[in-house]
Parts: sequence; structure tokens; C-alpha cells
Amino acid sequence: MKRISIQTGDFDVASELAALEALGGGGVASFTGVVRGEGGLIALELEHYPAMTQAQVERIVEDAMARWPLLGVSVIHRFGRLEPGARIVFVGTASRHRTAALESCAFLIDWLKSHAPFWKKEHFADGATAWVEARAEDDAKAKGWSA
Amino acid sequence: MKRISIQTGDFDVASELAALEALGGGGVASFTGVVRGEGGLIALELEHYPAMTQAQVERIVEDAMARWPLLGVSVIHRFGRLEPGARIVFVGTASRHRTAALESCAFLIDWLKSHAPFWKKEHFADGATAWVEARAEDDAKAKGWSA
Amino acid sequence: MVTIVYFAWVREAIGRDEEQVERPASDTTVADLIAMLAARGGGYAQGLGDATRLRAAIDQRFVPIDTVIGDAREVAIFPPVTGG
Amino acid sequence: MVTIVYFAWVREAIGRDEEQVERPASDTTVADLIAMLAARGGGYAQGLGDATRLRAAIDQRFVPIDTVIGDAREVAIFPPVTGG
Repeated sequence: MKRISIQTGDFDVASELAALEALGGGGVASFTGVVRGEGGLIALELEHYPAMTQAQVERIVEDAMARWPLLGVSVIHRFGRLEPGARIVFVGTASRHRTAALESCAFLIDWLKSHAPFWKKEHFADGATAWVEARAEDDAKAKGWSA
Repeated sequence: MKRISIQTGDFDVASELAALEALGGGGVASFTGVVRGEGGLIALELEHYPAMTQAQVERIVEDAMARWPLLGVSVIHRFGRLEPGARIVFVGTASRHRTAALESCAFLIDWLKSHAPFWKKEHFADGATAWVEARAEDDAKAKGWSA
Repeated sequence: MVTIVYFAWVREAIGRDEEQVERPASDTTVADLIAMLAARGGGYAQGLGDATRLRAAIDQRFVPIDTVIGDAREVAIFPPVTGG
Repeated sequence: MVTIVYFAWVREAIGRDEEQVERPASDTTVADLIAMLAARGGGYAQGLGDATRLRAAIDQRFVPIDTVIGDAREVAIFPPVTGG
């Protein structure tokens, strides 16, 4: 099972997990990213490169499925305006091996952070806005997987 | 938030995750273990040491919260008779740092596999039964975290 | 008296999940206790005959099998755990 | 002609998300193209003036900034990504 969705709307984590559980692998790992509302942030605006995003995420998922014995992968990434508490991203993986499920989930979220063509703009209560700067740390984490 | 439950009934993964997401950390990781129905298995019977289990899991969760900057941890472990497809165990963690959420989730499930006082008995379609043998691999994984 | 509790196939072999035994000398180890119980023969010999396959807890804490029992109230004897 | 697409603050500085430009010599690199565009001044200078802050994709594949454009149909210029 391979499910990839780049969408504006929210998603149902329970149904994603249920689909992964139903694959019979025995182990399902997930990571969900949520907008944090600190520092007066009132919204996050996510822009992406539509012509590239889906294909890019497909490749990342294929990489993960080649690297770990996975029965299923689900990746959902939202774009548009998201308020604090809103889900941004979901990665779910199913495997017979819990380590494969957990590691591939970490790999995919690291990769999305550093290689998926998304950009985040912060909107604050005082009207200020700021584009989020990429963190060298994220890049280093994603590179760590290429060893 | 710290939630630990040792129970016979099923649980609602969505509500566990929603509670973790609501903590505002931005990152929620989870692992769900499900009974595999292969090799003619018709049920798994989980026995545990009630006087010990809750306290033992509490200590493991405290260890994880001391080691990683976690906002919340949820651990659910079922016992009794479980059929293929049934959830056995759930670990959910919330943190501001995705690596902390994912690593602590892996740590907790490794620890539950090797240190929680549960024993599994397999029931097969032909009437045969067998106690699951501990795997040296699980023990090694849990030991890996003590470094 | 000391309470001894058994789990999994140890419990099944012995045919009971708990019993009281006379408190042994305080320098008795769990391994010694296992040997004493195994000497009863039958299901005890079957469930407790090979201490290398057994693990233990004293008063709900895992301990190495050569730990002395001291003033323990409850000693648990079981195979390696298989949770998760 | 080559399509150039911009994202995030590069797009905001330039004030457009896409444009067509005359196809440059095939040995032109993305860095060369960025320098040519930045020379237009104004928002272009602001968004493209510091190539060390920029990343690129050619025909929807990430490439190092010194990659030659060749017969690319679409060149994308943007800041380091911040997804996930």
C-alpha cells in the first residue's frame, strides 16, 4: 500500500492508521506534525511547488520501501493557511518489524523536512510575517540517512 | 501528560493521538502493535504480572520523560485473548522535537518487548499451543538504549 | 512464609499460579529456591529444572537469578518476558 | 524560451511566481541565470542578489546551483525548503 496526498484539507489519522494496521504486518508507526502557536503565531502559510511535490514525495516513499521491508506507507502533507493546533503532515508506515516501521517513519519525516518543496511563512498577531528559515540540523539529519 | 493503561479491551488510537496533539508540542509519534494471523494462528493469549506491570511501565515512562523533552506519553498494553488483527500495544509520545518523539517511542516499545512482565501464548487452528520465546534481538535492542 | 508466583509455562507445568512456602535462610538465592522447588519432582522438575531458562522478580522488581531472597515477601519465577 | 518559477520570499521580492525568459546559451548555469536576472535590479536584485541563500530545480528535480541549464524547460529558484 502506498498512499500520498498533498492537500489543503485536514485528514483523519485514525483511518490512515486503520488502513496500515489492516495490512497484517503487526507494526504500525506514525508521526504527525501540528502547528505550534507560540510567540504570537496566528497562522502558518504553506506554499509548495505543485508540479514537483507529488513526484518528489513518490520518490522518497519508493526509497523508503526499497530500504526497509514495508507493507505500506502513507504520507499526507497539507498546504495553504493553517492555524495553531492544525495538523500539517502525517507519515505512517507498516511493517512486520517494528524497527523498520519506526526507522522508515523517521527517515520520511526527516526527508520531508529537508527535501520536500514546501515553504512556511509565519503570520503573527501583530501583523508581522516571516518566512521560516531552513535549519542546518534538518539537513544534517536527512544526510545522516544516506550513509 | 502521562497515561498508562494495562487493560483487556481495545483502545481508540485516534483519541490517544488527539490528546497528545493537543499538548501543543508540534510532534506526535506513535507505534501500534497488532496480532499477526500467520501460520494458522487463531489467537494470542497474553498473561501478565498485575502487581508488577503498572509500576514497571510507570518507571519506563519516567525514564523516557527524563531522557527526552517530552510533553506527553501514552502507553496502552492489552492482556487476555486477542485475535489476529487486534491491537496489542500502543505507545504515543509528544514533543517539540520530532526526533525526541520518534526516539522515545522506539525506546518505549523496545523496553516493553524486553522488560514488561507479559508472556504470550499462541493458539493455532489445529489446537496446538506454544509459548512465544523471547528473542535475543529484542533484549539487545533494549540494551542499546542504556549507552 | 514467602509467596512464590509463577507465570507462563512455569505456571502451567507446576499447575498453580501462586503458593506459600516456608521462609528459607535469608542467604538463600532465587536460584537456590528454584533448585529446592525443582527437587519436588513432577511439574516442579519440569517447570523449574533448567534455571537458565528462568527469570525472576523479588517484590515486583526484576532481579538476577543469583540474588539473595533476604526478607522478600514475594518471589516471582517465569520465562523471559515477551510483551509488546 | 525557458519558464522560470519562483517560490517563497524570492517570489514575493520579484512580485511574480512565473515568467518566460529568452533561452540562454546551453552552457549557462542556474547561478549564471540568477546573476543575469538579479542584474535587472529592483525586486530581482533583492530576491536573487545572494545566490548562497538560493536553491534550484531543473524540470522538477533539485540540482546544485552550478548545474548547466542545457535544454531545460522549467527552472525553479527558491530558498531552502522548510516542509514537514
